[in-house]
Amino acid sequence: MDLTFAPNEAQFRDELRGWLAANGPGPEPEGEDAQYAWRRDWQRKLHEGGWAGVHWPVEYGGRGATLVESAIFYEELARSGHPLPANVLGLLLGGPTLMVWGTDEQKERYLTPILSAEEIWCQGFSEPDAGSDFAAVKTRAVEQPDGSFRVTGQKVWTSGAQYSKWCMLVARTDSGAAKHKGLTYFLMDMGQPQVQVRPLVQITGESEFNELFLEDAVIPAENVVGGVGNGWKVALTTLMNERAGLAFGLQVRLRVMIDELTQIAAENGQLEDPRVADQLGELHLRCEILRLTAYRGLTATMKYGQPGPEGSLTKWMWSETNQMLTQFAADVVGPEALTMGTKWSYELLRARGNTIEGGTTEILKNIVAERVLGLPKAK
Amino acid sequence: MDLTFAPNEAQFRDELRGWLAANGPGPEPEGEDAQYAWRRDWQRKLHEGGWAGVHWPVEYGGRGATLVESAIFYEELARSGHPLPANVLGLLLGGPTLMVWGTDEQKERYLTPILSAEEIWCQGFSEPDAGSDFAAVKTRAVEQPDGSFRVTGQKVWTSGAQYSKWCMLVARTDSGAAKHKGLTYFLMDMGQPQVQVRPLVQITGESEFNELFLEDAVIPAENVVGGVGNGWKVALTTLMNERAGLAFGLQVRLRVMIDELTQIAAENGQLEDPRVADQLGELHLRCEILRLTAYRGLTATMKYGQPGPEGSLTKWMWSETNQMLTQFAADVVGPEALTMGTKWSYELLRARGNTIEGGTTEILKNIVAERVLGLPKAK
Amino acid sequence: MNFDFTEDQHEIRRTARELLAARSPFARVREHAEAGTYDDALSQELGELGWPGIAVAEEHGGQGLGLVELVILLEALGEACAAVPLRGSALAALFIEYAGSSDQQAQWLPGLASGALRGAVGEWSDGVAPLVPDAVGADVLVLLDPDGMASLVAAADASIEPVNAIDPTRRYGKVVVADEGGMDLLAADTSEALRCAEVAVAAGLVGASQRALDLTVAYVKDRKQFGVPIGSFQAVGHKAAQMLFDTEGARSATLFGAWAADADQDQLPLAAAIAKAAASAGGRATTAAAIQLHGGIGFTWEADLHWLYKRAQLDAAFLGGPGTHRARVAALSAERVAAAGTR
Amino acid sequence: MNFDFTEDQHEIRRTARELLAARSPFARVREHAEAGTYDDALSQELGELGWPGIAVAEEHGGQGLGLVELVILLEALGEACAAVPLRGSALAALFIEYAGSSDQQAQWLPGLASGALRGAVGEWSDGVAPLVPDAVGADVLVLLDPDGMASLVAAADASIEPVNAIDPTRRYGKVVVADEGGMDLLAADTSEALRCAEVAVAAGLVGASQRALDLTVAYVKDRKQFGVPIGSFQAVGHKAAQMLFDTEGARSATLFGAWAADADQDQLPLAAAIAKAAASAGGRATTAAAIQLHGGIGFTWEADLHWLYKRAQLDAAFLGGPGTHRARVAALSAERVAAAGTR
Repeated sequence: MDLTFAPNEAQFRDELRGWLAANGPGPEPEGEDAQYAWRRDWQRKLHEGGWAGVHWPVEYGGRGATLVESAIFYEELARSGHPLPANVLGLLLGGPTLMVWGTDEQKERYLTPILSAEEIWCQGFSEPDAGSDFAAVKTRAVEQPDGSFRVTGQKVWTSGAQYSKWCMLVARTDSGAAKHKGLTYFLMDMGQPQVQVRPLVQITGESEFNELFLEDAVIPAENVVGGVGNGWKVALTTLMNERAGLAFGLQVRLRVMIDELTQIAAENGQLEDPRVADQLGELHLRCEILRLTAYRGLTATMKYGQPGPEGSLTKWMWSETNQMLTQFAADVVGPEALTMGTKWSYELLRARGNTIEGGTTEILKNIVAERVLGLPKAK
Repeated sequence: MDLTFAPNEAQFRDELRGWLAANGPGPEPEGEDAQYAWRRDWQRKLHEGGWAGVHWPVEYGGRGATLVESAIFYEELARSGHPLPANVLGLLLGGPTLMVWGTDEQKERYLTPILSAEEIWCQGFSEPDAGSDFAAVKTRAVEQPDGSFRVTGQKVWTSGAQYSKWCMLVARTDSGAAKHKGLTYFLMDMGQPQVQVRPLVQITGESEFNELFLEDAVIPAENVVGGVGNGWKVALTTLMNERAGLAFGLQVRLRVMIDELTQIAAENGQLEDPRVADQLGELHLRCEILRLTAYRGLTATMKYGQPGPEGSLTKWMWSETNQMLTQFAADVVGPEALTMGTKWSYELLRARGNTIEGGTTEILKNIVAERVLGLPKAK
Repeated sequence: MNFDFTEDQHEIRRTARELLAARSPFARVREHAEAGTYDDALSQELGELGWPGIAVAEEHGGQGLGLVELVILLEALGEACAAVPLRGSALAALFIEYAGSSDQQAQWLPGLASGALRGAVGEWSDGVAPLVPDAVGADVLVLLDPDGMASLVAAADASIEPVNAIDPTRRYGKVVVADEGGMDLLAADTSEALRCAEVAVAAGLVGASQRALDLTVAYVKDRKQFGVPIGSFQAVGHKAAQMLFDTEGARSATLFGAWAADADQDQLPLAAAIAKAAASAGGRATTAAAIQLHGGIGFTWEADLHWLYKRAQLDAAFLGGPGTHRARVAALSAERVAAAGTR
Repeated sequence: MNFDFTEDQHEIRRTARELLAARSPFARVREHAEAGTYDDALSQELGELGWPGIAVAEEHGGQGLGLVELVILLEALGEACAAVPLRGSALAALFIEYAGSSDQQAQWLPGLASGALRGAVGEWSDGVAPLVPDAVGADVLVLLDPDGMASLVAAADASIEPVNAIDPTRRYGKVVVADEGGMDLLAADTSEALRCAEVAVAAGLVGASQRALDLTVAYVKDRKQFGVPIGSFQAVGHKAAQMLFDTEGARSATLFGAWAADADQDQLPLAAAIAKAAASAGGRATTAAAIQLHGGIGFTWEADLHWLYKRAQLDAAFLGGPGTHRARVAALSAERVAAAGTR
């Protein structure tokens, strides 16, 4: 047991910290399109510095970092205040999924442009009537005589769709097969008129997410990943990767905010109020436990292979704590936190999505009950 | 809207308060049997004073009190610190059930001895494998050629069984009929050797409850209540009555304890700690809301007839608040609250049963979701 | 002991809810929230119906009814999330009527009662009231300082700068009074008015909670996942049950507070603190739960739930949040316990 | 960064759990709890295995291992709810080793480490320590006053009156020291020992939580209602998931605290406060939830859950409850934030 960074890890951290201090994306511009371009440039810079695919194997152009180093990467990135790279879904989900399921040709073709942010990736799993329920996916892909597919249907909660070249799409290729069977995982070219993107405005007023409307969208045969009818398994690989890396960044982001709120409370004298201190104490405690539990999960992953369903625990813990923090900030910060355009008001509103996106807390608790505790499937 | 007592209600309260001040059960003896006898004597005294069946119609020997007066009765009884009468199940559940479903002969035979505590009643609904699930009742009653029944099976959570003359028993008379059908409601004589009573010791060390072992227990035909095969409906009447009256007494008991804890905190200086004040504030608030909601429920009952499933809300609120109170008391009172034989340690342990007995909180939430909100039956 | 409304009160409630359902559906609320305007047509209609002055004495041009009636209207307005500045006028009128001089009453009450003038009440310290609901467009402002003193100032004597609060269904303003000579301290004790105002704000929160619950119940009966309505999942049903619990608890407390203001003022201070604490915590919790139970769609601008959530956030903080009022409940209860004597 | 135990630590954990599963099933715990005795045979066996002295330096007759190893044993003992006074001896040894004079160390440590002597640590003020775990039968007592000073007293110089705590699996005592001349103030700073003791107590709570969870998971898989195992109800499954959440969170914090004590003492104060706060709140919550999820049977004396619940209540309060430690977390974090400079 060694709960501090080993020398190589500390060296990695120091090197990265130095690089992040010397390099950054520059000031954030106004407007969503400009912000996206800014994050894309930032990824190019990360890529040039060798920091884009830290957890990718060297053979695929990555840094071959260990899991701990990868965690450190997201921690330090969050601590630096710099944004996530633009192609975060390609880096965290798309690339690793291809590494497991892709053909050599697919790896050759797709991996490098993910790293360089030349081609942005998005994810087309959710549908309006299949929020948490994969088995209910209705989007249909019909095989054509030439082996290509024509896809029709609707997807939702697709972030970055308007900037993406490729969509990781799950569609039904066999409507006769029951439930999870009959699904196939595709890479769909977003640059065709048969794919329409409509932004979904959130309660914050921003649109991080989109709806996709597909009408006879064309996907060539070679863009099937992992074989026709195997989509459920391939998608699971993507989902398993989803929660691992980002957790460390989110936890540091939470830590930064809790520290900031502590400082505000200290400055305005509220820290003297034992009720305020009690709440802050609880937040600090939860955030630290989140960090430790995430690292415990890493150790388990290193020992037993695949990231396990324990990731559900950290996502659940983080989202609940972030909601607690932002609501509490409304009391501590006062009117500013209830005024549009301020950091705290944005966080207060945005936090409501945390317990929904990437698996609702209800679904995560089901997962914990069934897969970690082994209880019978919920009725 | 008149949220204070009307003149007749105030008069009822004052008269009762005067009577309770002048009359009481005397000091509580040691030992469970002696305590039971003491509560039986106390009920006789209440009966002589005309206070035993306050909510019973005058024609059945009651006082014919309104619902509000009946609520006042339980509030004042709790406030006086005097115990509940020994035959509380007969008074609250057995008598009212007979009034709805009993034959004239049954009313004639049973009601008066309930009031006078001459015959104590207990309730035999739950079974080891049918805690919250009536449909799973396994105890079987087999009709004999002479029309009587022989009953075999096991019941559990029967309070006061060792002191009871009659048991309100639900047993299966038709094993062919599905689920709730095929149940019959009986009055079973407890004074036969075919009925064995075994006390169940609770985590407090006391035994309020018992298991009943029935082996060919005899019930004559005239002891069927509401007709053979109609047991589910008759039992529902009993259950609907269960939560109405006692809520007022429980709420006052809670109020007395919160006030006492407030005084302790004031005396030992902890009230100065805003965290302690915050918790006490929450407890006072919940207790007052409980009182108000219970009275709102009474108004609704008076207007719409039957006590409604809103009773589930007050039971849930009370049990949760009582657990919060007793756990908090462990912090405020300190070692005394963790030492056997003290009031606060008893309450701390006993409170754990509150969210289980008389319908677990989980079942109560199901009832609220289904019957109050009209959501589809929980899967 | 009777929690039932009188026939007249039932009628007021029925009429108010029907009117607002017809005149202020979410489409209308959205239109005004997105434009940053009040619904003036609705405001005028409500003024003609006498709503702003329902609790103002008849001698001042009001309807001379009580806080119970005002609470009925404010709950309905909260339920509709209506984009009208009525609450500001009603609250200002409460202060002026309870604590103003007869000159002040004569000057402001008839206009506030008829809807011809508009009022606002705000929390003020060190010369600034940073976030005053209904301030933009108000004619008269009542500013409460942290010590419980209230001052009256005509809008003409103050600077009112619009502020975009996260709640876009009301027009908020930052109020600065450069020359405090233009302010009149309300002479009489304002604590009763403040208690009434707390109950009035609680009523709007109860309305928002109720609407959040109703929308959620309808949605979860309809929405299917895994082949069944999501309302059949215990995780959903129990959360909805908790919403009911929070809504009904706060409603009991608010009705009691309003009744106490009208009929038994000794009970008002504690009742108001309980009402505001319960409705504030309940309003935050129920509107957040509604978003959660709607899943992804609940987090969209399109879904209308956010009007309720955002308004609940502002109303929960206004005139003291849950913590402030729990502390008052504790203090008042401790006084009562001490007065009741030894244990 | 590696959360895994060493092979030796894994071995200690495996052995400890197997031994206790064999020697101290609930039937045995019950026997001693009901008789009001300790399990002397088990105590003796554990002494022979060197458990009480696992963290005591070899020069004092211990095994010279660290707090991590002690925490592994104490978690296992908490899981078994074993009726042995080992924790008292281990805690007393911590104080004497960290802060005692070499005479005190020589006098007490070898005996405590071998199990030949027994110790206890208690909270003391105004001359009385009202509820000291493991006090009955102890040879030496360490008494902590509210200012953080610790004194050592031989049992012979104190009056120890047995107290029936609600936890019958330990023998508690009320300790009064009539002649304070018989007490020796521990000369060195005891804060580190106290922090270690907090982590050690947290470990027992984590063990109790784990056992409560395991019993509950087994029960709800088996117990049927409405024709299906109750574990398939979300209300049950989600509550069990919350138990896991509380147990694992407290375990992460406790392991970190123990590691900090052994390897990075700068991190110990905050880590210990977090561990004790999380394990105390978690221990109360999980053992209560276990009773709830067992339904009626969980509330019976027969069901064994109450041993865990009652012990969790005592351990949660011992050396400061959740609130006390949350306040420390806040204070230490505020210091860290202030030291890190401006935002």
